[in-house]
Amino acid sequence: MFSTVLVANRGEIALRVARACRELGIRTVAVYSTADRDSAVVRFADQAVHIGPPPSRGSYLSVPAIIEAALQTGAQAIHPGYGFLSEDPDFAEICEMHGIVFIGPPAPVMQQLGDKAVARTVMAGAGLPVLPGSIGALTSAAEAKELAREVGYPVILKAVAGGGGRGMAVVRGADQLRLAYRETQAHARAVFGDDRLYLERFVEDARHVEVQVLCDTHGSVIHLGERDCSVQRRHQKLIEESPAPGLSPAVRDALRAAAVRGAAAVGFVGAGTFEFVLTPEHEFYLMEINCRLQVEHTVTELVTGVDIVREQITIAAGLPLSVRQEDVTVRGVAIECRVNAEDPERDFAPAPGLLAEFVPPGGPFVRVDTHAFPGWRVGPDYDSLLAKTSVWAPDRDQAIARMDRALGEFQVAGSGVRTTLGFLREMLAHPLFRTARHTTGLVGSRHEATGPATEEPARVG
Amino acid sequence: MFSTVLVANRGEIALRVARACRELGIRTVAVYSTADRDSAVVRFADQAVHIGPPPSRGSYLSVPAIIEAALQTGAQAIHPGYGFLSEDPDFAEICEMHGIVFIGPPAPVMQQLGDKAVARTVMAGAGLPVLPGSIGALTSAAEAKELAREVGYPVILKAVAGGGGRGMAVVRGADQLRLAYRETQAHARAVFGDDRLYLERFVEDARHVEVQVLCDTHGSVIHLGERDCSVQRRHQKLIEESPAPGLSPAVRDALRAAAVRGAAAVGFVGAGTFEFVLTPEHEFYLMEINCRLQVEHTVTELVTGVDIVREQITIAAGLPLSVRQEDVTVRGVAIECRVNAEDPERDFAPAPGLLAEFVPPGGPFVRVDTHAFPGWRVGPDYDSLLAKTSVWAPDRDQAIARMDRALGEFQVAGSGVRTTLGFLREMLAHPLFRTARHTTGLVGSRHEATGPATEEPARVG
Amino acid sequence: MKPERAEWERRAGERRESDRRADGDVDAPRPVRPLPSGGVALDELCRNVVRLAQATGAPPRRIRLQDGQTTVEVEWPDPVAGPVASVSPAALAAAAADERAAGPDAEAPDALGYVRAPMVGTFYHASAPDAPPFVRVGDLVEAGQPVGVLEAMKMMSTITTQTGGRVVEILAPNAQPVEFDQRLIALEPVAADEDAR
Amino acid sequence: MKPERAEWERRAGERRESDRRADGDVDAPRPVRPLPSGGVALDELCRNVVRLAQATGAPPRRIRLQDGQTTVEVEWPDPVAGPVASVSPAALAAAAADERAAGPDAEAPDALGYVRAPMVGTFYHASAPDAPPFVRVGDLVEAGQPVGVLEAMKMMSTITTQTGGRVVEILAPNAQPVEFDQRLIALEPVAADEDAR
Repeated sequence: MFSTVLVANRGEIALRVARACRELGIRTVAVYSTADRDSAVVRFADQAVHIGPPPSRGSYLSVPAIIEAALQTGAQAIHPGYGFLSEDPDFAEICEMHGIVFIGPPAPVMQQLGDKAVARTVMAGAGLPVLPGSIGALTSAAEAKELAREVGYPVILKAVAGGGGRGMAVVRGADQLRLAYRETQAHARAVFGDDRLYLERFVEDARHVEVQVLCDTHGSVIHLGERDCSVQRRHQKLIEESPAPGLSPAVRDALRAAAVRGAAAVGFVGAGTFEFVLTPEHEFYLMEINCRLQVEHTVTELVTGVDIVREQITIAAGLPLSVRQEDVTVRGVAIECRVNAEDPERDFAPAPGLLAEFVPPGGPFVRVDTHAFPGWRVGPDYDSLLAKTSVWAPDRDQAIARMDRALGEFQVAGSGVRTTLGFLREMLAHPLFRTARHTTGLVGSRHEATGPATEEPARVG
Repeated sequence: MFSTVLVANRGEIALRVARACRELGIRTVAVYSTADRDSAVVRFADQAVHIGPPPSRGSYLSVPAIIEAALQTGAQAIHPGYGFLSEDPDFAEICEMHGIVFIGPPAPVMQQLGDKAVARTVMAGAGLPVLPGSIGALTSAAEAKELAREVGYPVILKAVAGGGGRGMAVVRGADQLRLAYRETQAHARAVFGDDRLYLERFVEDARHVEVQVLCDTHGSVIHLGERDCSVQRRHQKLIEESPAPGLSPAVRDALRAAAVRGAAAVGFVGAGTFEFVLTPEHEFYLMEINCRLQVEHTVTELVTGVDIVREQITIAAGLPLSVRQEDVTVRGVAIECRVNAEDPERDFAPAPGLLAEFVPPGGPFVRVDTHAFPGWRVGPDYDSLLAKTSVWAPDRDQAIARMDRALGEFQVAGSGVRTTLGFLREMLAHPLFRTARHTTGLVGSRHEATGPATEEPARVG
Repeated sequence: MKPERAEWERRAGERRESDRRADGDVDAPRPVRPLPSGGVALDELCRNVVRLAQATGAPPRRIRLQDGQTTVEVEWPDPVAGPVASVSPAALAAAAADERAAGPDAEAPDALGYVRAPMVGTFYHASAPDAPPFVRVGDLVEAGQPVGVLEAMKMMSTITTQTGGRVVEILAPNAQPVEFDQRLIALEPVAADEDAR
Repeated sequence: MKPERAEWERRAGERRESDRRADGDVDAPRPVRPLPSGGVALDELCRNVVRLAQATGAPPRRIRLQDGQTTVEVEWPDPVAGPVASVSPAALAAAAADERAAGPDAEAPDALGYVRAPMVGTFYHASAPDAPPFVRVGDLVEAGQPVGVLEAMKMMSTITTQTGGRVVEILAPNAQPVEFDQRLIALEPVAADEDAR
């Protein structure tokens, strides 16, 4: 086992990873930008290194700074969290070159799955269902148009290098295709530095269901059940739950089996997520594969009892999985709500500020993952995730009631600070959500095109 | 189901009960003394009634004030929490007289089990193992001496009306008996208003193991596994866990069966606990039966997934248990640590004060039950319980590591405030505890006689 | 849902209100703990605080000085509650909210005395539904005089005033529930000579 | 267990230290440690706060000073509700953000200038183990002059000073790791005529 691990991230996930390390008896090194000098993980970690200025390209995205910090502090491994460098195969390779273990899938696997067009092709080859669409990247708008005609409208254009809900546009008719192609291409070039696109049929009224997999270096490939993440706003997940409600045993088993088959096919190692679109007829198609920890891993942990971050670390250290597939049982229902420092009244604009009051909920079957504390200043430099509130209950109704109770007692106040707490409670109370008949259109922004280009990688999962 | 429930308690347990009510859709009424006017449950509840001054005899122990508050607010039921009036059969009867449901066992059952000498006799009759000792209450020191000679020293003298670790004295030889008798009698008279005593053989190096039972009004009697509560200081529990470590399946089954048999024998209804002393040879003997929620119910909830407070309420409303015995599975290991506002350096003297900083731990598999928050003033009027930290893990070693991590990140500061956080971590690190070979003597105060007489009922369970 | 949340906010308001009260409703610094050997430190502190207040135009809210075993902690009232010369709209709104949430007992310290409820119960103005009330506004009462009845657990107990004075207001309505320590009747002190008349 | 806890406490100490810096010293010189006594510390603090307040026109919200056994903590009321009408919350927030962003060595502008590490790496005083150091204490340097080398990811980059002056101290030892923005070399400004000599 590693004696020192560097956590190359910030916010709640950096603390989450550092906690897992502490419980494993591993010394933790935090890295921080100037904006995060007083952050929770800096307080918590055994050592902390100041790696750069607030803009993440000079700090959390700076490969040299992070590698140097790892070398200086004797870290044998780096956990990248989610976002930032977590799915960057170059970073994984550079870690390896310096004798540092990258806690994640092997670089070639990330390379392959990071190219969404390649991933689509590989997975179709492994027998996973993919939506009708392009094989490999498109070469021109004309090709796209021709293909769309074959596939049938609506279609969705996606950046090959995209993911996490960014770099995509739904096209409803041939007359819109050329413009959408140009715009999405420009967006992809600006954000990902790669303007290649691919095209798929677009499913209306779809649900987003994803399967968590764990793979060790000894050939074990298991799933930890699935999550429903259909409550989204502009492709950003807001509420997630496990298991996915209302699936027949046959569909559930098929989903899980598909993910395990796909993971085995590419030689996946570590924790990954197979994201599927589920049609109203409960047919499912692969959307993309994430080579990292997801934000919403907590709900899977609550129903299975498996500590996913711990498994990531022990897998990277060469140990076998702590559980076999037959040991994994899904008990009850878990829900996660992302409490963001955003103002729902102002189109969810970030609402940063100094937290004068911050009392998270507690009590039975409530878990809170947060880096915030009274006196913490929610800054404008990074994403607006303030706290993840997760609950467990024997059934879905009780879990919803418990989440509503928990969100109701969450006290956050500070000059300028607004949160999505009230909005989340409205979503929980929505009849479609309560009866598990909701789709990604619930929040009412499904048909919107790509969001504004921002510097930060979106934290969809 | 009730539409309004009054919570006749304070502190973390009042909040715990109010949370359960909220999740059940029940309106909650808090009652508070002047000292608790800004308390968490007063904030949380739908309504709050000021019932008396800080001394609990005029507020939390004032039957008229609580009944009046219930009548004023239209409460159909009262949850008494633990301590205070929770095991008072007179209170239960008065509730009934006023058409209010007392959430707890029927008054006659409480009456019977509250008299420890009677309970001993009744349970022996039901076939539960009891330690050799007196049948019924002692009538004189001479009788005690005669009986002690038969039973063999050491023996323990206990107040018939006692419980919760108070009103008892270990006697190691005949020469000490008369004095111990007089002192314990005086103590019992002062604290319980009942100076009757009984006597049992005292087991050295014992463990304290207790079984949680749930009984509904439809004849179902089930157990939720057992807890080990051997880490005690002066008979006050500090660390509890479930399941009890190191028991053979045969002993575990016998313990659980005994509790179920005992509960059925007395017509128990609600949540109760059968406390046993476990000898180094893993023989067990009944100590006492608690007719209320225990402080440490959280660990049972974490391993079974059963919300015990919710069951208490639904049982009182006449509903059947939500689970059958065969549905109850104990998964993993849960540990609870009681974080008290006490100064371990000064013999655990209460260390109240204003909480300038209060950041409880969070993250994976950590549950915190607390009424404290930044700005809350820990007062001198009540017991010193500040927060219960509970963790779950697949096995005991991981649970201990997790608890140590959680306690390590718990930040409490304030002028005058000291906590047992560091002391608890020392206990967790103790080789005897780590290897589950600890007994109630671990903290080193086992041989001490009764603690000082204080106004508040001790919150041992 | 809605009433629950409204209630929650009301309670939060109450808490702020009582925080304010707990912080001290006087202008003078309030030493929380006396110092064994900290007289000099306190002296020093106060002298410096005066300088600070003069320099900034506002007294601090809290000062704490600790040296080894010695701690001095001083708190000032929140300016919302204090005599604020130039009041901002935000402060006014906050003050109004406090007042709304504060309930019947949150009045400024005044010259009045109060008869308070000795316990939770139902307050009656008269000994029977058809009997005249014990007191009316304007009445002069003497210490020990019955002024109402409290019913708790079906038991009636007479409430007497501990001080004499003129009844200014009957604060708790007839036959309505009251909480512990709730103000029932407001009394205005009466000068000794007037009292004697 | 033990080292972990010790480490934790060390960090807690560090945190307080950095809180103090972040909260307290915007403009005033940081008190030189160790502080002889609480009284002197307080004197020092207050003197500096007076200057600070006069300079900024608004009192800080909180100041805490700790040195060994000595802690001084001062909080001012939230200016939003207080009598300080001239300062908007937005301005305060901006000021606080500036403060926060100022970095680890956000000390009061003193007379010295600093060459800082542009990134995490290893700092070398000389271009090779047997080469003479780029600069020594007492040397006069010009803007743009090389003063050291930083190695990061096996790449050597020359560090040059952006301002001229006299080298007062080499703060980072040779061949040791440095963090982003860490002070490497302290420079004393030199009068133009002296510089010209």
